[in-house]
Amino acid sequence: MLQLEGFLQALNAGLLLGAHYGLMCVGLSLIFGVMRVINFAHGDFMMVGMYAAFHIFTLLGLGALLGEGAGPYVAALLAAPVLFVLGYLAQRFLVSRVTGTRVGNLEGEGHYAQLILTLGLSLILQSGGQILFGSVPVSVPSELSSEAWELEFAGGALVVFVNQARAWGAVVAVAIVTLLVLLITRSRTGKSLRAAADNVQAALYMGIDVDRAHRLTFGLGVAITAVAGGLLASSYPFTPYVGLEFVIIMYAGVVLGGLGSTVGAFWGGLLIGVIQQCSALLLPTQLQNTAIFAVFLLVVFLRPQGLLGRVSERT
Amino acid sequence: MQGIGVVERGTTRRRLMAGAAAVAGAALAPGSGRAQAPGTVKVGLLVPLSGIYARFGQLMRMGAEIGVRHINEQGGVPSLGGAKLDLHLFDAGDSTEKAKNAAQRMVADHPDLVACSGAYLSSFTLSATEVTERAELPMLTLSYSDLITTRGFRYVFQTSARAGDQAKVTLPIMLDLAEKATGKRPATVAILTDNTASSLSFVQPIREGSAGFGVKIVMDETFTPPLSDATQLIQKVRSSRPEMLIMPITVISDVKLLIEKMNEFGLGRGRVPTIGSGIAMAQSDLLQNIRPAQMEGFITVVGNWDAKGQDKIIEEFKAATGEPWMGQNGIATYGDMWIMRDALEKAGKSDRRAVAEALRTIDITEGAALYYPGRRVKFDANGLRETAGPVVVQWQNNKPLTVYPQDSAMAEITWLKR
Amino acid sequence: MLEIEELHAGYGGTPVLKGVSLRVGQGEFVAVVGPNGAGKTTLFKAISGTVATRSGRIRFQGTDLAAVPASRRAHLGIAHVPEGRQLFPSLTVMENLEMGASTEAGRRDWARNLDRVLAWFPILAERRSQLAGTLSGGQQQMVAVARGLASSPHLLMLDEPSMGLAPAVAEFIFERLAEIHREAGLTILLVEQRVAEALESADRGYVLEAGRIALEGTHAELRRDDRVRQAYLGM
Amino acid sequence: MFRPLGAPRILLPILAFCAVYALLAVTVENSYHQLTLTLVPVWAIFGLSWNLLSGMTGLISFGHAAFFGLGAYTVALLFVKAGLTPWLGIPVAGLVGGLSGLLIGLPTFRLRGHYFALAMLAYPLALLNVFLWLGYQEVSLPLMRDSGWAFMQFADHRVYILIALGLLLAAMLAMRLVERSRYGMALMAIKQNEAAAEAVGIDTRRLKLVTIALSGALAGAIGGFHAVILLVVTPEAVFGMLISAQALTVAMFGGVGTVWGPVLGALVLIPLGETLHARFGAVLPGIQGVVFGTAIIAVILLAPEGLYWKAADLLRRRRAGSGPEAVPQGREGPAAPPTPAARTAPGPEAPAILRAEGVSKSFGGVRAVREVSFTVRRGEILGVIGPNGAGKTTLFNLLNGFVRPDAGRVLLDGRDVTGVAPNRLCRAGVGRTFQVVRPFARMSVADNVMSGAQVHAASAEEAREMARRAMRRVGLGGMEDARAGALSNLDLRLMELARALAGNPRLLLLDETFAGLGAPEVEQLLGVIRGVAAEGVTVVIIEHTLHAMVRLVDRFVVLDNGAVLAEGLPQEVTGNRAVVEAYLGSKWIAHAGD
Repeated sequence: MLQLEGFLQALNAGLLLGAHYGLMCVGLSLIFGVMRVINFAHGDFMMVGMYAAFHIFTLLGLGALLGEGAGPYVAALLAAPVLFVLGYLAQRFLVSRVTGTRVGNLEGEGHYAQLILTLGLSLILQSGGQILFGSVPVSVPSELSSEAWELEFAGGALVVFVNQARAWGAVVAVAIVTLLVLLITRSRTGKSLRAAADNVQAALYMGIDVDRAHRLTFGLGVAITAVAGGLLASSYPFTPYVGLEFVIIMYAGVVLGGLGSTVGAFWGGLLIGVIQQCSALLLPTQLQNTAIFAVFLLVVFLRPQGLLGRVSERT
Repeated sequence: MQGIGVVERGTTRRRLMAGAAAVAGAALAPGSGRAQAPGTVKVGLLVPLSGIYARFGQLMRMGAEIGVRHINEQGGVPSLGGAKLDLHLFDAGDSTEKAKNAAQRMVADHPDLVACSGAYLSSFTLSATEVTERAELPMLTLSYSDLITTRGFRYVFQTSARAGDQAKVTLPIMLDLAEKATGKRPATVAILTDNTASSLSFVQPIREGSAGFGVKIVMDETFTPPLSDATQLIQKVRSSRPEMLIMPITVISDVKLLIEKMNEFGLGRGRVPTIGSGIAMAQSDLLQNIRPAQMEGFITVVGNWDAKGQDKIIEEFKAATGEPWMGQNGIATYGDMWIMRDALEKAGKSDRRAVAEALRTIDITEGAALYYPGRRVKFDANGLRETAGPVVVQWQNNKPLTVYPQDSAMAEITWLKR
Repeated sequence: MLEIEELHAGYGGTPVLKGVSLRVGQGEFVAVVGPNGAGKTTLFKAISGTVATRSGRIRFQGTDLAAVPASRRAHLGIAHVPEGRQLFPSLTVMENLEMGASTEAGRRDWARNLDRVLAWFPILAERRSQLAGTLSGGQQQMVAVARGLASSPHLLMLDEPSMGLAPAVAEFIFERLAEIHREAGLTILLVEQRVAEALESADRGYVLEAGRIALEGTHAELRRDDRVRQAYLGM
Repeated sequence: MFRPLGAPRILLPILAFCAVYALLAVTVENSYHQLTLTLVPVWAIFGLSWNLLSGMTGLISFGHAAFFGLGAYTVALLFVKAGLTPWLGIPVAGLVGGLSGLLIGLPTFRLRGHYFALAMLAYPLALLNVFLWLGYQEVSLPLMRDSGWAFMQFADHRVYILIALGLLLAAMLAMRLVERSRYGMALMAIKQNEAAAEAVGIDTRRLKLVTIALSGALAGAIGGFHAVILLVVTPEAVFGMLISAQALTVAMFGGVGTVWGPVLGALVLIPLGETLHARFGAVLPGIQGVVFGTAIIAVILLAPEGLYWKAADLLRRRRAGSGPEAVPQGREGPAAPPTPAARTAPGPEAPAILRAEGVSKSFGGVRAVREVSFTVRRGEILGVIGPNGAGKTTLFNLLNGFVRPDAGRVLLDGRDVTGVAPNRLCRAGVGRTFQVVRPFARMSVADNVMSGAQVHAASAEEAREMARRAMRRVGLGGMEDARAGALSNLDLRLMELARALAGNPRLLLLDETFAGLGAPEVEQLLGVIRGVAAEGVTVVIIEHTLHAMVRLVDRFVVLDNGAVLAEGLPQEVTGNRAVVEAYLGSKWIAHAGD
């Protein structure tokens, strides 16, 4: 009974956390899918998103206005437009110079330049973050972060605690992923993003402004991950250097789901959350991240296109 | 601060290469053009000021700067004609390589430094002391790692008790206290620790000697920080039902996750008496991240803390920094400045070897000694402060207060009854 | 409608087009034929802006295209149906057509265009929600042509629409093209390897060889030309 | 650039650089500057190690810290646990790095592109957690006061600089030799086009494994040396993501795929980072990172391929503008070789060299090749023609092993070679060219051609000689030193042909060799191919149009829609109604009587 309880508890924690990871991964995957850019700075953009949520919460007095229950979620959502603009500008002035149609003649199709550029960007965001935000860890105050719904089974012999902050966060994450999927499958803009991802040249022939599509994508990808960061910001103290802790998870999730598959990235992230939390049932807790990498490598070797990826990468 | 912190200068200019133009504006740092006054003695502080550990370095810097100001206001070093201390800061950054580079920079560019303090993280201290040892520059440190004073070094002086020793001293005290409060001596203990070097050294004597302490370990979990979720760890605590939990944690985010999860599971606020190690569980930063009420009753064992009789300094520190209390990092570097002063006073000359020799032979219970638990400064042959014992801090009424040792205690320790 | 003067273009260090001049009049159907690697596809790419022009001029309805970025050229009324179809494989047939209608005119005339292309290619109505990547080659080509038409173009450029298709399917496509040209009065520029079909439907033709126009004339003239017969059959 | 190994022009700059560096280093008194001067070669070597794998094969590794960290721990643990001096520990670290390279490479080379890069990321991070779990949070190398030299602990830090520099010199020379060797050529070939590399007989999988092992060994050794410098080893400091990033950064900043890239990168970035840190770290913590990041971005926007290539391109442009030396050397003679000995087409009785029997292949439901059977006779020139999309290239891929048929067999000299790897077929005497020629633009023609000779030659010398001979056979004699990027279309085709010929194949598969050529150029190439055939090489050539082919080939196989439509002598085929229809359409036939 105790073991079952432990398993259910770990599964529940894994699913809730995994939904947050999934949302993060979706943002990164969107950028990768459309632009084929490995964004090393993605975790740092998320960090900026977390600070944006924190300062929005404090400056707008959301705690007093909406309470510490709903306030943090509103703050997380409001961080999205801020980060969208930041991502849009970063793409417009920096990343676009080493991506898209300009890099045809470069060695490795500009991948080298993209990597270095986003590494530089990552450094600037981290260090600039320290100057702007300081190095004291902060988190968005939430009255839910230590509240749980206690689900009793077997007449109270088995209790599963469902953390309220994480549960609502997971609900928001799923809602956003759903909205995003609707956006990219139903709206004209979303379809043109997918078209640009499928075939840049053909998209140009259709009169789709691919550069604009890339700016939108980068902004949107960064904003989505920022919301995920904002959701975590109430249960996870962060500093300007927090990005590094999550960017690995994001890469693993995106590859697991299949590079370029938006929905796949969500499942990838969710799976990582579950593996991370459940691995401790079998392995030493210290190796929970090793377990992620092991499963990651295993899946990649057995199914190189990822769980939901298409058979071949675009050439 | 008041401009006491003087940045390095001189040779650095030559090193400025490609970045020179871009950073020219920032180069006009306060104090950088000031010549060293004749009656000053240079001391160093090597701590992380940038990167992931910057916060701790900032607190240490604050303490040291106030220490230097107090010393200089109170007449500097009398035996050197009232020479003033001149504090130089070095950024140990966020990696052992950067810490070592900074140490090398410190000894190379400042041959007239007589002593230094640092470097917060024990791995940084380990790599930095490799440099200071070879340069014969005495270095004071509060790092807990056992390795620091077991390498046969002669120029490193550890002011706090090593983590393993802290546990050995603390555990029986805690067990007695529990017995006194509840009438029953705890028989079961759970261990939940991160795998940083200091946490592991803290739990090691408990793991090895649980029988000697008369307790049984019912759960023993080690995790790699930072955690992303504490659910399954606390679930294990919940299902093993220990009478006492040993939980040394070093990362703030882990403290929040674990403590909040304990409260969520109904194990917080002393329901499961919890003893940590290190400052993460008592740092002022927690106030920005967790409701202090949730911390009530938690105990942590540290190397140094705000103590009885230091009210004036603490008040001044609080006023100058806006911090709610001083804490280990502030008080330790403050004290280190005083140790340096007392050693200089004893040495009678501004020379690093002489200062080191003075440190090896110093034995005082006044002056600097007031800022350390045990109230005595005397180092053994390995450089470990002999009377260094643990300081026990407990959250009471939303503040971490020193409850042990007796002569430092600002409050009575309490043991919440289950 | 389209005037090209002394066009030089290429990739990286290698020139491909070495001074091509060509005209397409309003309502004309013009074919360009030539061997692989002669520069036919490069010519199209230069017109739609994905290959840089080194020198020379391209004017479309009086506008010098040099100043128009690639993504705006479709909006001027140029529809490029690229070699190898180049559909958006992860989009459905309808979505591909919708992407074709990204231009202002295409959106305005969406309903009319859709009716028209579904009338010309009825199979697409059946396959409307199938992913374009899973269609057969012939169906894909129909989507590609229909996608081009969905933008309400003034000029339809087709790059080897018969490539890889069975003769019967290719013939079907050519018949449709002729029909479209007739019914809609659309100006068409076609690059083709199936010389006869191309010249049959076209009013005029050009022979492009090694980056230069080797020959031009009406379809009758070209069909009778020995060089064409020799070049394309080795007769 | 086409010179034997050890030529002063290649080695002198490296020796000069190291000499200057050493002179500079011994005059530096400041121990901090000495440390920085030690770290520059350390990170340069780490960058070189990354460059060997990623720069030369194009497989980007995000996980080089795995090797570095294992090396560091090897030295530290051997020292602490077994008292082994780093003098021996570092070579062992290299060994450990090399072995781990093999172990990591074996599964990971199944992945390509981004998947490879991201999978590599997982190894050091998994190892980081494992070393924490093992309890090696902090491993400190003991101070040996009395026997410093024996344990690589020197009072004078300049000794460290000299050791690091010695290692760098060795690494640079080794890398330069590798670059110039057949092995290096093969790596280049893989980077350019793995398929083409297979086709010239390179066992790409084995070679990649050797490379990752060498790269891992170098990274392991330098990781071990770094442990000696730092004296403390922690998992974060050696397996951390920033360590992997460091390798990427110095190499990409300086220039990928060249010996000088990582060296330049380290020379600029390490002192810059240190200076910024020293100057501003304590003043406005964080500003050093902002400036450093900005500097990196600024340089990469100006020189997206790194400093070295930017400088090299600028230099070449300037030289091209002023000096006469840039003008490519003239050919030795006319492009076409002297009129070949007359050859007669082998008759139907000639033995088969290659046979396809009922070969079929589908891709995602599309039947690209359907039950194709035909025979290539020894010594003949066979043309495979068909309209675009008829399945010609797929057929070639089936014939030389790139693609395994769904059904049917391929026989070489009567032996079943269905699905045999292209590199092995190449060794068995099958050469091949590709439709799209992708030369190493910055390399000389001779170096490009050499990649085709190297597996068949016993030494680099021999490979060079074979390349030279192949170039003469196609009429490129005297063009050895020309840059491949500056070649005309025809010369590129000839170079591709020479590359396939360099391995002295018995059977040559040519894929659309005439594409994009004008009539006079086609004539020239026809002559070359006839010459090759006259020497006894069997030639199968794919073409899209018929016109030049009718004058070249002995026999035709006509493909349409993936199946054989007709087979026979040129005049039979051109007169075949079905062929004419497939090419020109039924309308042509209708008008044929006009």
